[in-house]
Amino acid sequence: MAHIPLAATRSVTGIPAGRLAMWWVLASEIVIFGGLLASYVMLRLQHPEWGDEAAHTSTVAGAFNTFVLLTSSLFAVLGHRAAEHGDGPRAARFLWMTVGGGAVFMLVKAFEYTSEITHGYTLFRSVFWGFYFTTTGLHGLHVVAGMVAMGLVAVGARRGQRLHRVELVGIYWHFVDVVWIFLFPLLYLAK
Amino acid sequence: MDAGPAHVSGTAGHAPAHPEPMSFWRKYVFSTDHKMIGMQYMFTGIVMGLLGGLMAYAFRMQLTFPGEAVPGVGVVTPNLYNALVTNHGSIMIFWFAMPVLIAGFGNFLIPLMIGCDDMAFPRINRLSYQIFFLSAVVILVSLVVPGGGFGGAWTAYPPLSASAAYNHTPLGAPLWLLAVALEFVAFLLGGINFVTTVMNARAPGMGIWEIPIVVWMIIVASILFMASVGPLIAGAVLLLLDQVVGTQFFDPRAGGDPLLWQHLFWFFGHPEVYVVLLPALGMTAEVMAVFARKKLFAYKIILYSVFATGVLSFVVWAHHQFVAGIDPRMAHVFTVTTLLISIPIAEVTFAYIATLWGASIEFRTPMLWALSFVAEFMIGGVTGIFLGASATDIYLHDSYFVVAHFHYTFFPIAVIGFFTGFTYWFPKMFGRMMNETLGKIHFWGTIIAVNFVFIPMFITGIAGDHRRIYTYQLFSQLATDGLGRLRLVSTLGLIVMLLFQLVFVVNLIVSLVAGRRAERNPWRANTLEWVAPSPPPHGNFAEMPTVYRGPYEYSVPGRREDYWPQNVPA
Amino acid sequence: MIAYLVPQASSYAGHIDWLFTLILVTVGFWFLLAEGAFFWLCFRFRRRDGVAGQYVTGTRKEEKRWISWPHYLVIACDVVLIVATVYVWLEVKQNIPPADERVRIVAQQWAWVFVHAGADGKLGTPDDIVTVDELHVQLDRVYQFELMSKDVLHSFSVPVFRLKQDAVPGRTISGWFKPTQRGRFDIQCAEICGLGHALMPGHVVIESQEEHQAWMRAQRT
Amino acid sequence: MTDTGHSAMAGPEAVARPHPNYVMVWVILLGLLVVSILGPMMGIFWVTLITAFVVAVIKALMVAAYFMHLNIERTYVKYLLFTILLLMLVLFAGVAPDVMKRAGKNWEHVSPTSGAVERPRH
Repeated sequence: MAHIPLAATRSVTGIPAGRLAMWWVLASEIVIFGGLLASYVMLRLQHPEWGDEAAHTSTVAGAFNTFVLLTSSLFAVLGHRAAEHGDGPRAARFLWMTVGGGAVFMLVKAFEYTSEITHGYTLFRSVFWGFYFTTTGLHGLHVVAGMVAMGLVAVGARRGQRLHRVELVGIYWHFVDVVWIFLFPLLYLAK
Repeated sequence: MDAGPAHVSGTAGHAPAHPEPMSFWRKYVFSTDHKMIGMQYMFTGIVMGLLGGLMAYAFRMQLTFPGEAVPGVGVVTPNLYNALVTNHGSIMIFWFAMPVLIAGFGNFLIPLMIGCDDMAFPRINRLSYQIFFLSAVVILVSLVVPGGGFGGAWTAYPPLSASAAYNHTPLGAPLWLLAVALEFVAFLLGGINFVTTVMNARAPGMGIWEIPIVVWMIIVASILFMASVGPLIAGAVLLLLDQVVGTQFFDPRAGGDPLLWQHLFWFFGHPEVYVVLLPALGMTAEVMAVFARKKLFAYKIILYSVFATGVLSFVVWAHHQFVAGIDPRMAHVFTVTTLLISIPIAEVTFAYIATLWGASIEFRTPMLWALSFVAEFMIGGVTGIFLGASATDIYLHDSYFVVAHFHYTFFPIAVIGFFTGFTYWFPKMFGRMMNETLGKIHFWGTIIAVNFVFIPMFITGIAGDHRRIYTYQLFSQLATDGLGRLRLVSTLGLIVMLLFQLVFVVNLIVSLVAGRRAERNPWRANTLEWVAPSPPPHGNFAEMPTVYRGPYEYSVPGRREDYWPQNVPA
Repeated sequence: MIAYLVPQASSYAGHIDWLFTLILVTVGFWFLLAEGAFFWLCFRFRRRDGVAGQYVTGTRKEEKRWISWPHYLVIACDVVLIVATVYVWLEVKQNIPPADERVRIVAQQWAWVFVHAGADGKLGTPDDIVTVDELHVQLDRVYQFELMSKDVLHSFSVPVFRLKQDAVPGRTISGWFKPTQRGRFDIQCAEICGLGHALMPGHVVIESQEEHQAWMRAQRT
Repeated sequence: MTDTGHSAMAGPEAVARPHPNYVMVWVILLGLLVVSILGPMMGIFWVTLITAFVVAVIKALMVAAYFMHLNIERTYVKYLLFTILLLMLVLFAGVAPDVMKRAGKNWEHVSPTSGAVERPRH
């Protein structure tokens, strides 16, 4: 396996390299989602009539998904606590539960998409739906990426390896959660 | 990868750190070593840069001799002309300036200069290069697909860029955008790596004011890049969907907004100028201090000015859009911020000039390049004021004045900056010295020729030549003999300049094969990379250095030597 | 300064040229000063045997003066330039004077369509005169234009007027000009608009009152 | 971040940080979620705005503080993220005058159906 460069072990800032890098990843993610959401908000304010389009999003599904993501975030942070106490298998269990939460989220999203598309609310119907599918789609990609990363970390954590990664993947997952916390009112609640 | 803890590898002298043989692929292609990745970036960038230069040759010839077959290229049609102009710009910025200055020198220098063995995340570093390489392949493919390369300018303003019905490049446009997006991802990964490494992995004793200025500037540039590129990545996703799937984010007929893209683009596009400027500025400072045998004048003022420039660079972007249909009242805001940004940049320039006071300047090739950077960049800097002032920009916008202005910034940045760094660190990279005579011939040829390329453009621009127009034959006021002669001077200057690059290629090959062996510290410099052997082995240092002082302690009174390396205890 | 190369044919052309000259003088001063100091220092402090470099940190107050004084001077210059710029911009782009005449300019790939208001001075009436690639205006009248685009971005650029304005599809952008010199001058598209970007030259024909009336009569028949 | 391979690198302050009661945080978040759903149902603009968006900000801050542990992270990470958010505000402020409205100083939107654009006469 890879050797560890000295560079990765130094910690002049007091924050380990992995976590420091994760914060920078989030900083660059914030501007990506920030730019996208700022664009959406401006165009939404330019087009009050989009409220009629937004009326066709399913608040119930959105609310349920918010609940699912919040709960999965709880599992992620409990996994982090377990990892900090050195309990790899327990951390792995929590991580798998988080992955399960992500899977439920994506499943609900899939049903939503199907229902919307069959009712004619496709990407092309209006710019609102364009933004709806683009933002939730980009967010969904992040969820899937987080699930994959979490699964990989969980496999290692079960054997007690690289437990510090549990926290990193958790931070990422919470960020994905936070993005959804803003997407939910922007797309589902504002009608 | 390589087994064994890296930080104990390497012995004194030139013995390679890893006696076990590495396969060619492991060593040169799939390496995780920061130096090799830096070289990969740099040489990919050089190849792309030469390609970009040849593109300039093709479209300048068309402009000077409209409709006639260009030797070696053939007839340049409007379609091809637009594609060449667009891709010349894109390639020179995204595939030459950025990979060479930030990724190339950044990768090579950062671990060496902060006294470390590698980047914090070597495999992410390798992934970054691989994505970058993929992006370079995609941009080249986009030039030869049916329909031709994308021709909507590097700014890719929709609706022209959003629909094949308008731009007639159904494959070229999405591939171009995809290549740009991939390139951004590569540099995001690289930037995160750089910043984390410098924040966390500095040698013991290296506080933030002992960091060499080039490292500082690469870090500030990386942060600027990371903080500004996000909206454009989001915009690129939207535009790609517009192009490929048929959404209408930027289509005004369906409620989209073309101006939104311009804002997203320039919110990144302007900081991007500083992203490539800062590394070049940093390398110039390093070289000037060494060959002037002087401490850098007011190191902290330079840094504070650079921070101020970085912050201000986020609030000036709409000066590219003064006549684009933005609210005229906003133009005042952006005029003020734009002219304000001249203050910190002027301060940096003053500090560089002041560094020469009381110096003992040795005019070696790297120093000539560094000095020419300052001299040429000033032209680009002062002409920017004309464009930052909204009212004069009404007239000069999208004219050749703009072209001349930003080439007087980008040429010093990308080309002069590259040669400054390359000739200076060549001994460290390859363990051999470059040929001084060939280097000076190359320098003078390039520098004299480049002024012949761009000074006439200021005049043709003021006379009304607009950009991206493949022939002026239809414009009675522009199809005059006088302007034609000025365009001819530009084109001849370009050809001469390109020919002089052959001298560089010859010098590169000759020096690589038969150059004089370089000792560890041929320039008697202070920074840590000169403590490592030339070229540094995997793991860089036989013994990890500790830092005792700042990087610019030259000609310190009372010392026998006129330099005082950072790692030598008092 | 610009007038040596391009004639001034609008009321505000002179003001833009004046601002250009002002900036040229200001930055020219700095440019010559900086380059002069730079080359002199390069020559004066070239390497000579037995002369070592001096140890100057640039941190003492009397040394920092070399940066701080020019720094304040730069700020002063900036303030002057900003004030002058704001003044000219207000006139050219922001405040549109009461219009004598109206004209609608529609850009498309790759032609200019000009809708002259005709005798009644109103757009959208039957006496509108529509021309392609040729704009006819009368001397010393304030024209207010409405600029639109049918497809992609274009830019309405009349060098002799010192006027440039992008045409954005989906928007009507207003502006003004007042021609001050008779003649026939180029209109260019200044925003890349596809294959025919170089192939959409327009002309502005600036006529005296009699000539303009005659042209309008000729159009009506 | 797959390259940092071992836990020995974790800084001195990584061991045994105090953990808040995560379940409690989660319950509060769910309570806020209910508020954010019920609020907009009243159909009053200001109530919608506050319950949907202000509550979203509170929820995000809670997740960031307690789940991402920003409350005990080094201060400059907070500053970093805050600066980045501020930058998005700058973007919004600079773009909004042109994109958020349908008309502004010297420009207005043309409705695509208004027929304002005329065919050229050739």
